[in-house]
Amino acid sequence: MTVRVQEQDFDVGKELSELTKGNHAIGGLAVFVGLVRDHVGIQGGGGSEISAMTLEHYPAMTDKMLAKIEAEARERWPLEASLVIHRHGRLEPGDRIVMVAAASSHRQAAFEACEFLMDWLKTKAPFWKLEETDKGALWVDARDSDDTAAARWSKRDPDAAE
Amino acid sequence: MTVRVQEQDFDVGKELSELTKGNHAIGGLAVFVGLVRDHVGIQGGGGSEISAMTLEHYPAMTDKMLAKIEAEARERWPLEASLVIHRHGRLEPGDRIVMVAAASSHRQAAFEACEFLMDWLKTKAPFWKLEETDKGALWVDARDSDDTAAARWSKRDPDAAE
Amino acid sequence: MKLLYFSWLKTKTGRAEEDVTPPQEVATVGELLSWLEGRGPEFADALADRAAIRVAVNQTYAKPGDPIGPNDEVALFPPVTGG
Amino acid sequence: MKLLYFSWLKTKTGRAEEDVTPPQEVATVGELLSWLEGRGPEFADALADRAAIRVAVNQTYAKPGDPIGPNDEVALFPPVTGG
Repeated sequence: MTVRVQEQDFDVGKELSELTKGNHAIGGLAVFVGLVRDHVGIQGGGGSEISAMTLEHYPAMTDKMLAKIEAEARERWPLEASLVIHRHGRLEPGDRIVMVAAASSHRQAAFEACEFLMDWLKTKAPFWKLEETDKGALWVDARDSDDTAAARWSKRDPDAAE
Repeated sequence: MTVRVQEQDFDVGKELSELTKGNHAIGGLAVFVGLVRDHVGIQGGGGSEISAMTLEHYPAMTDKMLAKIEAEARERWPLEASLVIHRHGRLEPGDRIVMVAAASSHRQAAFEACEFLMDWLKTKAPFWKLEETDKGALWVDARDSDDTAAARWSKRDPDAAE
Repeated sequence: MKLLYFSWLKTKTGRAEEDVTPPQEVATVGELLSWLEGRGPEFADALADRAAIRVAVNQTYAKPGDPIGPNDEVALFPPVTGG
Repeated sequence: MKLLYFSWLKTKTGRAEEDVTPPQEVATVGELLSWLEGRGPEFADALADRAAIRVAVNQTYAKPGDPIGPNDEVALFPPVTGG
Protein backbone atom coordinates (compact mmCIF):
# COMPACT_ATOMS: atom_id res chain seq x y z
CA MET A 1 0.00 0.00 0.00
CA THR A 2 1.16 3.49 -0.81
CA VAL A 3 0.09 6.21 1.61
CA ARG A 4 0.79 9.91 1.32
CA VAL A 5 -0.30 12.88 3.41
CA GLN A 6 0.54 16.04 1.52
CA GLU A 7 -0.37 19.69 1.05
CA GLN A 8 -0.26 19.73 -2.76
CA ASP A 9 -2.92 18.43 -5.16
CA PHE A 10 -2.64 15.05 -6.91
CA ASP A 11 -3.38 13.81 -10.45
CA VAL A 12 -5.95 10.99 -10.17
CA GLY A 13 -5.31 9.53 -13.65
CA LYS A 14 -1.54 9.51 -13.17
CA GLU A 15 -1.80 7.94 -9.71
CA LEU A 16 -4.05 5.16 -11.02
CA SER A 17 -1.84 4.43 -14.02
CA GLU A 18 1.20 4.10 -11.77
CA LEU A 19 -0.72 1.93 -9.30
CA THR A 20 -1.77 -0.68 -11.86
CA LYS A 21 1.16 -0.45 -14.28
CA GLY A 22 2.57 -3.84 -15.27
CA ASN A 23 0.31 -5.83 -12.92
CA HIS A 24 -1.90 -7.90 -15.22
CA ALA A 25 -3.51 -9.80 -12.37
CA ILE A 26 -5.64 -6.70 -11.68
CA GLY A 27 -9.17 -7.01 -13.06
CA GLY A 28 -10.87 -4.24 -11.09
CA LEU A 29 -9.87 -0.94 -9.59
CA ALA A 30 -12.25 0.85 -7.20
CA VAL A 31 -11.52 4.49 -6.48
CA PHE A 32 -12.97 7.20 -4.29
CA VAL A 33 -12.17 10.89 -4.60
CA GLY A 34 -13.42 13.32 -1.95
CA LEU A 35 -13.98 16.96 -2.93
CA VAL A 36 -14.64 20.17 -0.96
CA ARG A 37 -18.30 21.17 -1.24
CA ASP A 38 -19.45 24.79 -1.21
CA HIS A 39 -22.40 24.06 1.07
CA VAL A 40 -22.81 22.00 4.21
CA GLY A 41 -26.08 20.51 5.43
CA ILE A 42 -26.97 20.47 9.10
CA GLN A 43 -28.92 17.65 10.72
CA GLY A 44 -32.54 18.76 10.94
CA GLY A 45 -32.35 21.20 8.01
CA GLY A 46 -30.61 24.46 7.23
CA GLY A 47 -26.95 24.79 6.31
CA SER A 48 -24.15 27.17 5.47
CA GLU A 49 -22.12 28.32 2.49
CA ILE A 50 -18.47 27.29 2.66
CA SER A 51 -15.81 29.52 1.15
CA ALA A 52 -12.84 27.35 2.19
CA MET A 53 -11.69 24.76 4.70
CA THR A 54 -8.46 24.02 6.52
CA LEU A 55 -7.46 20.46 7.32
CA GLU A 56 -5.42 19.99 10.48
CA HIS A 57 -3.79 16.63 11.19
CA TYR A 58 -1.55 14.67 13.57
CA PRO A 59 1.17 13.27 11.32
CA ALA A 60 2.90 10.87 13.72
CA MET A 61 -0.39 9.15 14.57
CA THR A 62 -1.47 8.91 10.93
CA ASP A 63 1.78 7.19 10.03
CA LYS A 64 1.46 4.73 12.88
CA MET A 65 -2.20 3.89 12.13
CA LEU A 66 -1.70 3.38 8.41
CA ALA A 67 0.53 0.38 9.01
CA LYS A 68 -2.29 -1.28 10.98
CA ILE A 69 -5.04 -0.51 8.51
CA GLU A 70 -2.92 -1.75 5.63
CA ALA A 71 -2.38 -5.08 7.36
CA GLU A 72 -6.09 -5.35 8.11
CA ALA A 73 -7.23 -4.56 4.56
CA ARG A 74 -4.78 -7.06 3.10
CA GLU A 75 -5.88 -9.72 5.55
CA ARG A 76 -9.55 -9.24 4.59
CA TRP A 77 -9.26 -8.93 0.80
CA PRO A 78 -6.88 -10.28 -1.85
CA LEU A 79 -5.56 -6.89 -2.93
CA GLU A 80 -3.04 -6.45 -5.72
CA ALA A 81 -2.42 -2.77 -4.94
CA SER A 82 -3.84 0.07 -2.88
CA LEU A 83 -3.32 3.76 -2.43
CA VAL A 84 -4.38 6.45 0.04
CA ILE A 85 -3.62 10.14 -0.47
CA HIS A 86 -4.95 12.70 2.02
CA ARG A 87 -4.30 16.41 1.77
CA HIS A 88 -3.90 18.90 4.61
CA GLY A 89 -3.84 22.70 4.72
CA ARG A 90 -6.27 25.17 3.16
CA LEU A 91 -8.63 23.98 0.40
CA GLU A 92 -11.41 25.64 -1.59
CA PRO A 93 -14.71 24.28 -2.99
CA GLY A 94 -14.08 21.84 -5.82
CA ASP A 95 -10.58 20.98 -4.55
CA ARG A 96 -9.65 17.33 -4.05
CA ILE A 97 -9.25 16.34 -0.36
CA VAL A 98 -8.64 12.62 -0.46
CA MET A 99 -8.19 9.72 -2.84
CA VAL A 100 -8.44 6.02 -2.04
CA ALA A 101 -7.89 3.22 -4.57
CA ALA A 102 -7.96 -0.57 -4.21
CA ALA A 103 -7.11 -3.04 -6.96
CA SER A 104 -7.93 -6.74 -7.02
CA SER A 105 -8.55 -9.50 -9.51
CA HIS A 106 -12.31 -9.12 -9.00
CA ARG A 107 -14.45 -6.05 -8.53
CA GLN A 108 -16.20 -6.96 -5.28
CA ALA A 109 -12.96 -7.13 -3.30
CA ALA A 110 -11.85 -3.84 -4.83
CA PHE A 111 -15.12 -2.07 -3.95
CA GLU A 112 -15.23 -3.43 -0.41
CA ALA A 113 -11.61 -2.60 0.36
CA CYS A 114 -12.07 0.93 -1.02
CA GLU A 115 -15.15 1.53 1.14
CA PHE A 116 -13.40 0.02 4.17
CA LEU A 117 -10.42 2.36 3.76
CA MET A 118 -12.71 5.38 3.35
CA ASP A 119 -14.77 4.45 6.41
CA TRP A 120 -11.58 4.09 8.37
CA LEU A 121 -10.26 7.47 7.20
CA LYS A 122 -13.56 9.12 8.16
CA THR A 123 -13.76 7.68 11.67
CA LYS A 124 -10.21 6.95 12.84
CA ALA A 125 -7.58 8.88 10.91
CA PRO A 126 -6.52 12.00 12.88
CA PHE A 127 -7.71 14.82 10.59
CA TRP A 128 -9.98 17.73 11.53
CA LYS A 129 -11.80 20.14 9.21
CA LEU A 130 -12.21 23.83 10.00
CA GLU A 131 -14.77 25.33 7.62
CA GLU A 132 -14.88 29.03 6.73
CA THR A 133 -18.63 29.62 6.44
CA ASP A 134 -20.93 32.63 6.16
CA LYS A 135 -21.45 32.15 9.92
CA GLY A 136 -17.71 32.24 10.71
CA ALA A 137 -15.00 29.58 11.02
CA LEU A 138 -16.43 26.36 12.47
CA TRP A 139 -14.86 23.03 13.37
CA VAL A 140 -16.85 20.30 11.62
CA ASP A 141 -18.75 17.90 13.88
CA ALA A 142 -18.26 14.16 13.38
CA ARG A 143 -21.22 12.48 11.70
CA ASP A 144 -22.98 9.55 13.38
CA SER A 145 -23.52 8.01 9.94
CA ASP A 146 -19.75 7.68 9.54
CA ASP A 147 -19.50 5.66 12.75
CA THR A 148 -22.38 3.49 11.57
CA ALA A 149 -20.65 2.93 8.24
CA ALA A 150 -17.38 2.00 9.95
CA ALA A 151 -19.10 -0.31 12.46
CA ARG A 152 -20.33 -2.66 9.72
CA TRP A 153 -16.78 -3.94 9.14
CA SER A 154 -16.25 -5.45 12.56
CA LYS A 155 -17.40 -5.90 16.12
CA ARG A 156 -13.88 -6.30 17.39
CA ASP A 157 -12.07 -3.13 16.38
CA PRO A 158 -8.46 -2.65 17.49
CA ASP A 159 -8.66 1.13 16.98
CA ALA A 160 -12.01 1.82 18.64
CA ALA A 161 -11.89 5.08 20.59
CA GLU A 162 -14.00 3.80 23.48
CA MET B 1 -25.41 10.79 -17.35
CA THR B 2 -22.79 10.52 -20.05
CA VAL B 3 -22.48 7.15 -21.75
CA ARG B 4 -20.00 6.18 -24.42
CA VAL B 5 -19.27 2.88 -26.17
CA GLN B 6 -16.04 3.22 -28.08
CA GLU B 7 -13.07 1.33 -29.50
CA GLN B 8 -10.37 3.75 -28.35
CA ASP B 9 -8.90 4.04 -24.85
CA PHE B 10 -9.93 6.75 -22.39
CA ASP B 11 -8.05 8.97 -19.92
CA VAL B 12 -9.49 8.34 -16.44
CA GLY B 13 -8.14 11.52 -14.86
CA LYS B 14 -9.36 13.73 -17.70
CA GLU B 15 -12.82 12.13 -17.69
CA LEU B 16 -13.18 12.65 -13.94
CA SER B 17 -12.03 16.27 -14.09
CA GLU B 18 -14.57 17.03 -16.81
CA LEU B 19 -17.31 15.18 -14.93
CA THR B 20 -16.96 17.20 -11.72
CA LYS B 21 -15.76 20.53 -13.13
CA GLY B 22 -17.64 23.53 -11.76
CA ASN B 23 -20.08 21.45 -9.67
CA HIS B 24 -19.28 22.31 -6.06
CA ALA B 25 -22.20 20.32 -4.70
CA ILE B 26 -20.15 17.15 -5.29
CA GLY B 27 -18.56 15.80 -2.11
CA GLY B 28 -17.74 12.28 -3.26
CA LEU B 29 -16.86 10.57 -6.50
CA ALA B 30 -16.84 6.76 -6.69
CA VAL B 31 -15.13 5.22 -9.68
CA PHE B 32 -14.56 1.73 -11.03
CA VAL B 33 -12.10 0.85 -13.77
CA GLY B 34 -12.11 -2.66 -15.26
CA LEU B 35 -8.87 -4.00 -16.78
CA VAL B 36 -8.02 -7.03 -18.92
CA ARG B 37 -6.33 -9.72 -16.83
CA ASP B 38 -3.69 -12.06 -18.24
CA HIS B 39 -5.10 -15.08 -16.43
CA VAL B 40 -8.61 -16.37 -15.91
CA GLY B 41 -9.66 -18.60 -13.02
CA ILE B 42 -12.07 -21.47 -13.53
CA GLN B 43 -14.61 -22.47 -10.89
CA GLY B 44 -13.15 -25.43 -9.02
CA GLY B 45 -9.52 -24.55 -9.76
CA GLY B 46 -7.24 -24.37 -12.77
CA GLY B 47 -7.28 -21.60 -15.33
CA SER B 48 -5.78 -20.28 -18.55
CA GLU B 49 -3.38 -17.64 -19.72
CA ILE B 50 -5.03 -14.89 -21.77
CA SER B 51 -3.10 -13.19 -24.55
CA ALA B 52 -5.94 -10.92 -25.67
CA MET B 53 -9.72 -10.58 -25.73
CA THR B 54 -12.25 -9.25 -28.19
CA LEU B 55 -15.41 -7.54 -26.99
CA GLU B 56 -18.43 -7.93 -29.23
CA HIS B 57 -21.52 -5.83 -28.57
CA TYR B 58 -25.04 -4.95 -29.76
CA PRO B 59 -24.99 -1.16 -30.09
CA ALA B 60 -28.70 -0.45 -30.67
CA MET B 61 -29.67 -2.39 -27.54
CA THR B 62 -26.97 -0.77 -25.40
CA ASP B 63 -28.21 2.69 -26.38
CA LYS B 64 -31.80 1.79 -25.57
CA MET B 65 -31.00 0.20 -22.21
CA LEU B 66 -28.79 3.01 -21.00
CA ALA B 67 -31.71 5.44 -20.95
CA LYS B 68 -33.56 3.09 -18.57
CA ILE B 69 -30.66 2.46 -16.26
CA GLU B 70 -29.91 6.16 -16.05
CA ALA B 71 -33.46 6.90 -14.95
CA GLU B 72 -33.33 4.11 -12.38
CA ALA B 73 -29.99 5.20 -10.88
CA ARG B 74 -31.18 8.81 -10.62
CA GLU B 75 -34.42 7.73 -8.99
CA ARG B 76 -32.56 5.68 -6.36
CA TRP B 77 -29.72 8.06 -5.50
CA PRO B 78 -29.25 11.86 -5.46
CA LEU B 79 -26.55 11.91 -8.13
CA GLU B 80 -24.84 15.10 -9.28
CA ALA B 81 -23.13 13.42 -12.25
CA SER B 82 -22.40 9.99 -13.66
CA LEU B 83 -20.40 8.45 -16.46
CA VAL B 84 -20.16 5.07 -18.18
CA ILE B 85 -17.53 4.28 -20.81
CA HIS B 86 -17.31 0.76 -22.26
CA ARG B 87 -14.83 -0.28 -24.92
CA HIS B 88 -15.35 -2.84 -27.68
CA GLY B 89 -12.93 -4.52 -30.09
CA ARG B 90 -9.62 -6.23 -29.35
CA LEU B 91 -7.88 -5.57 -26.02
CA GLU B 92 -4.71 -6.90 -24.40
CA PRO B 93 -3.85 -7.62 -20.74
CA GLY B 94 -3.57 -4.40 -18.74
CA ASP B 95 -5.86 -2.50 -21.15
CA ARG B 96 -8.83 -0.61 -19.73
CA ILE B 97 -12.22 -2.19 -20.63
CA VAL B 98 -14.74 -0.12 -18.75
CA MET B 99 -15.05 2.90 -16.50
CA VAL B 100 -18.01 3.86 -14.32
CA ALA B 101 -18.18 6.98 -12.15
CA ALA B 102 -20.91 8.36 -9.88
CA ALA B 103 -20.78 11.69 -8.06
CA SER B 104 -22.98 12.78 -5.18
CA SER B 105 -22.89 15.12 -2.22
CA HIS B 106 -22.13 12.15 0.08
CA ARG B 107 -19.95 9.13 -0.42
CA GLN B 108 -22.44 6.36 0.31
CA ALA B 109 -24.73 7.36 -2.58
CA ALA B 110 -21.72 7.60 -4.89
CA PHE B 111 -20.42 4.14 -3.92
CA GLU B 112 -23.84 2.48 -4.20
CA ALA B 113 -24.67 4.04 -7.57
CA CYS B 114 -21.26 3.06 -8.93
CA GLU B 115 -21.70 -0.57 -7.81
CA PHE B 116 -25.26 -0.62 -9.16
CA LEU B 117 -24.12 0.59 -12.59
CA MET B 118 -21.29 -2.00 -12.66
CA ASP B 119 -23.62 -4.84 -11.63
CA TRP B 120 -26.01 -3.77 -14.36
CA LEU B 121 -23.23 -3.65 -16.98
CA LYS B 122 -22.06 -7.13 -15.94
CA THR B 123 -25.48 -8.80 -16.09
CA LYS B 124 -27.62 -6.85 -18.58
CA ALA B 125 -25.57 -4.78 -21.01
CA PRO B 126 -25.15 -6.65 -24.34
CA PHE B 127 -21.39 -7.26 -24.45
CA TRP B 128 -19.61 -10.60 -24.91
CA LYS B 129 -15.96 -11.42 -24.33
CA LEU B 130 -14.00 -13.78 -26.56
CA GLU B 131 -10.71 -14.66 -24.86
CA GLU B 132 -7.61 -15.78 -26.74
CA THR B 133 -6.13 -18.33 -24.33
CA ASP B 134 -3.43 -20.98 -24.45
CA LYS B 135 -6.30 -23.43 -25.01
CA GLY B 136 -7.67 -21.49 -28.02
CA ALA B 137 -10.28 -18.74 -28.43
CA LEU B 138 -13.09 -19.18 -25.90
CA TRP B 139 -16.29 -17.24 -25.28
CA VAL B 140 -16.39 -16.29 -21.61
CA ASP B 141 -19.16 -17.89 -19.54
CA ALA B 142 -21.38 -15.65 -17.44
CA ARG B 143 -20.61 -15.83 -13.71
CA ASP B 144 -23.32 -16.75 -11.22
CA SER B 145 -21.76 -14.33 -8.74
CA ASP B 146 -22.56 -11.44 -11.11
CA ASP B 147 -26.24 -12.36 -11.11
CA THR B 148 -26.16 -12.61 -7.33
CA ALA B 149 -24.56 -9.18 -7.11
CA ALA B 150 -27.15 -7.66 -9.45
CA ALA B 151 -30.07 -9.33 -7.65
CA ARG B 152 -29.38 -7.44 -4.40
CA TRP B 153 -30.66 -4.20 -5.95
CA SER B 154 -34.21 -5.32 -6.57
CA LYS B 155 -36.75 -8.09 -6.58
CA ARG B 156 -38.76 -6.48 -9.34
CA ASP B 157 -36.38 -6.02 -12.24
CA PRO B 158 -37.69 -4.53 -15.49
CA ASP B 159 -34.79 -5.98 -17.51
CA ALA B 160 -34.70 -9.49 -16.08
CA ALA B 161 -34.02 -11.98 -18.84
CA GLU B 162 -36.41 -14.61 -17.47
CA MET C 1 -38.45 -10.16 -39.36
CA LYS C 2 -34.80 -9.35 -38.75
CA LEU C 3 -32.73 -11.81 -36.70
CA LEU C 4 -29.40 -10.99 -35.05
CA TYR C 5 -26.98 -13.53 -33.56
CA PHE C 6 -24.19 -12.74 -31.10
CA SER C 7 -21.25 -14.52 -29.43
CA TRP C 8 -21.30 -18.32 -29.86
CA LEU C 9 -24.80 -18.21 -31.35
CA LYS C 10 -23.22 -16.38 -34.28
CA THR C 11 -20.39 -18.93 -34.47
CA LYS C 12 -22.65 -21.97 -34.23
CA THR C 13 -25.32 -20.76 -36.68
CA GLY C 14 -22.70 -19.34 -39.02
CA ARG C 15 -24.45 -16.01 -39.42
CA ALA C 16 -24.54 -12.55 -37.76
CA GLU C 17 -27.93 -11.49 -39.14
CA GLU C 18 -30.62 -12.50 -41.59
CA ASP C 19 -34.18 -11.66 -42.65
CA VAL C 20 -36.67 -14.47 -42.09
CA THR C 21 -40.41 -14.95 -42.69
CA PRO C 22 -41.66 -17.58 -40.23
CA PRO C 23 -45.15 -19.07 -40.80
CA GLN C 24 -48.05 -17.11 -39.31
CA GLU C 25 -48.55 -19.50 -36.36
CA VAL C 26 -45.12 -18.49 -35.01
CA ALA C 27 -46.39 -15.70 -32.76
CA THR C 28 -44.15 -15.75 -29.66
CA VAL C 29 -40.46 -15.78 -28.78
CA GLY C 30 -40.71 -19.43 -27.67
CA GLU C 31 -42.41 -20.47 -30.91
CA LEU C 32 -39.76 -18.65 -32.92
CA LEU C 33 -36.98 -20.58 -31.15
CA SER C 34 -38.76 -23.89 -31.83
CA TRP C 35 -39.23 -22.99 -35.49
CA LEU C 36 -35.56 -21.98 -35.81
CA GLU C 37 -34.44 -25.31 -34.28
CA GLY C 38 -36.12 -27.12 -37.17
CA ARG C 39 -34.17 -25.21 -39.83
CA GLY C 40 -31.12 -27.49 -39.69
CA PRO C 41 -28.58 -29.22 -37.45
CA GLU C 42 -26.55 -26.06 -36.82
CA PHE C 43 -29.67 -24.38 -35.38
CA ALA C 44 -30.68 -27.48 -33.41
CA ASP C 45 -27.19 -27.51 -31.88
CA ALA C 46 -27.06 -23.76 -31.17
CA LEU C 47 -30.50 -23.69 -29.54
CA ALA C 48 -30.37 -27.04 -27.70
CA ASP C 49 -29.79 -25.49 -24.26
CA ARG C 50 -32.66 -23.03 -23.93
CA ALA C 51 -31.50 -21.91 -20.47
CA ALA C 52 -28.35 -20.55 -22.13
CA ILE C 53 -30.25 -18.40 -24.67
CA ARG C 54 -31.31 -14.80 -24.11
CA VAL C 55 -33.67 -13.06 -26.53
CA ALA C 56 -34.25 -9.35 -27.10
CA VAL C 57 -37.18 -8.07 -29.17
CA ASN C 58 -36.59 -4.57 -30.48
CA GLN C 59 -33.58 -4.19 -28.16
CA THR C 60 -35.52 -5.13 -25.02
CA TYR C 61 -35.14 -8.43 -23.09
CA ALA C 62 -38.10 -10.73 -23.87
CA LYS C 63 -39.63 -13.83 -22.27
CA PRO C 64 -40.69 -17.02 -24.15
CA GLY C 65 -44.35 -15.96 -24.10
CA ASP C 66 -43.77 -12.45 -25.47
CA PRO C 67 -45.31 -11.72 -28.90
CA ILE C 68 -43.28 -11.16 -32.07
CA GLY C 69 -44.28 -9.65 -35.43
CA PRO C 70 -42.91 -9.33 -38.97
CA ASN C 71 -41.38 -5.89 -38.39
CA ASP C 72 -39.52 -6.82 -35.20
CA GLU C 73 -35.76 -7.01 -34.70
CA VAL C 74 -35.11 -10.19 -32.70
CA ALA C 75 -31.64 -10.81 -31.22
CA LEU C 76 -30.41 -14.17 -29.87
CA PHE C 77 -27.40 -14.34 -27.58
CA PRO C 78 -25.94 -16.09 -24.51
CA PRO C 79 -25.84 -14.41 -21.08
CA VAL C 80 -23.80 -11.24 -21.34
CA THR C 81 -20.19 -11.01 -20.11
CA GLY C 82 -19.19 -7.36 -20.43
CA GLY C 83 -18.06 -4.88 -17.79
CA MET D 1 4.98 13.98 29.57
CA LYS D 2 4.26 15.65 26.24
CA LEU D 3 0.69 16.84 25.62
CA LEU D 4 -0.73 17.67 22.17
CA TYR D 5 -4.03 19.45 21.50
CA PHE D 6 -5.91 19.43 18.19
CA SER D 7 -8.97 21.13 16.62
CA TRP D 8 -11.15 23.01 19.13
CA LEU D 9 -9.18 21.56 22.05
CA LYS D 10 -6.27 23.61 20.78
CA THR D 11 -8.46 26.70 20.39
CA LYS D 12 -10.10 26.37 23.80
CA THR D 13 -6.94 25.60 25.79
CA GLY D 14 -4.94 28.14 23.82
CA ARG D 15 -2.04 25.78 23.17
CA ALA D 16 -0.93 23.21 20.57
CA GLU D 17 1.55 21.35 22.79
CA GLU D 18 3.26 21.53 26.16
CA ASP D 19 5.38 19.47 28.54
CA VAL D 20 3.71 18.71 31.87
CA THR D 21 4.68 16.82 35.03
CA PRO D 22 1.50 15.63 36.75
CA PRO D 23 1.75 14.33 40.33
CA GLN D 24 2.65 10.66 40.71
CA GLU D 25 -0.91 9.55 41.57
CA VAL D 26 -2.03 10.54 38.03
CA ALA D 27 -1.49 7.10 36.48
CA THR D 28 -4.28 6.70 33.87
CA VAL D 29 -5.78 8.62 30.96
CA GLY D 30 -8.94 9.38 33.00
CA GLU D 31 -6.90 10.66 35.92
CA LEU D 32 -4.87 12.86 33.58
CA LEU D 33 -8.05 14.47 32.19
CA SER D 34 -9.33 15.16 35.72
CA TRP D 35 -6.01 16.69 36.73
CA LEU D 36 -5.98 18.87 33.58
CA GLU D 37 -9.51 20.12 34.33
CA GLY D 38 -8.25 21.54 37.62
CA ARG D 39 -5.55 23.64 35.93
CA GLY D 40 -7.87 26.54 35.09
CA PRO D 41 -11.19 27.62 33.61
CA GLU D 42 -10.04 27.18 29.98
CA PHE D 43 -9.24 23.51 30.71
CA ALA D 44 -12.46 22.98 32.67
CA ASP D 45 -14.37 24.36 29.68
CA ALA D 46 -12.44 22.38 27.05
CA LEU D 47 -12.76 19.09 28.92
CA ALA D 48 -16.32 19.50 30.26
CA ASP D 49 -17.89 17.11 27.76
CA ARG D 50 -15.84 13.95 28.18
CA ALA D 51 -17.85 12.09 25.52
CA ALA D 52 -16.50 14.58 22.97
CA ILE D 53 -12.83 13.96 23.86
CA ARG D 54 -10.61 11.35 22.24
CA VAL D 55 -7.20 10.52 23.66
CA ALA D 56 -4.21 8.88 21.99
CA VAL D 57 -1.22 7.65 23.98
CA ASN D 58 1.90 7.32 21.86
CA GLN D 59 -0.22 7.72 18.70
CA THR D 60 -2.66 4.93 19.61
CA TYR D 61 -6.28 5.44 20.73
CA ALA D 62 -6.55 4.95 24.48
CA LYS D 63 -9.36 4.32 26.99
CA PRO D 64 -9.85 6.16 30.32
CA GLY D 65 -8.36 3.24 32.26
CA ASP D 66 -5.20 2.94 30.16
CA PRO D 67 -1.90 3.72 31.96
CA ILE D 68 0.27 6.75 31.21
CA GLY D 69 3.87 7.50 32.13
CA PRO D 70 6.32 10.42 32.13
CA ASN D 71 7.79 9.58 28.71
CA ASP D 72 4.48 9.27 26.88
CA GLU D 73 3.12 11.53 24.14
CA VAL D 74 -0.55 12.10 24.99
CA ALA D 75 -2.84 13.75 22.38
CA LEU D 76 -6.29 15.21 23.12
CA PHE D 77 -8.73 15.86 20.28
CA PRO D 78 -12.43 15.69 19.30
CA PRO D 79 -13.80 12.91 17.05
CA VAL D 80 -12.00 13.04 13.71
CA THR D 81 -13.56 14.59 10.57
CA GLY D 82 -11.17 13.86 7.73
CA GLY D 83 -11.72 11.93 4.52
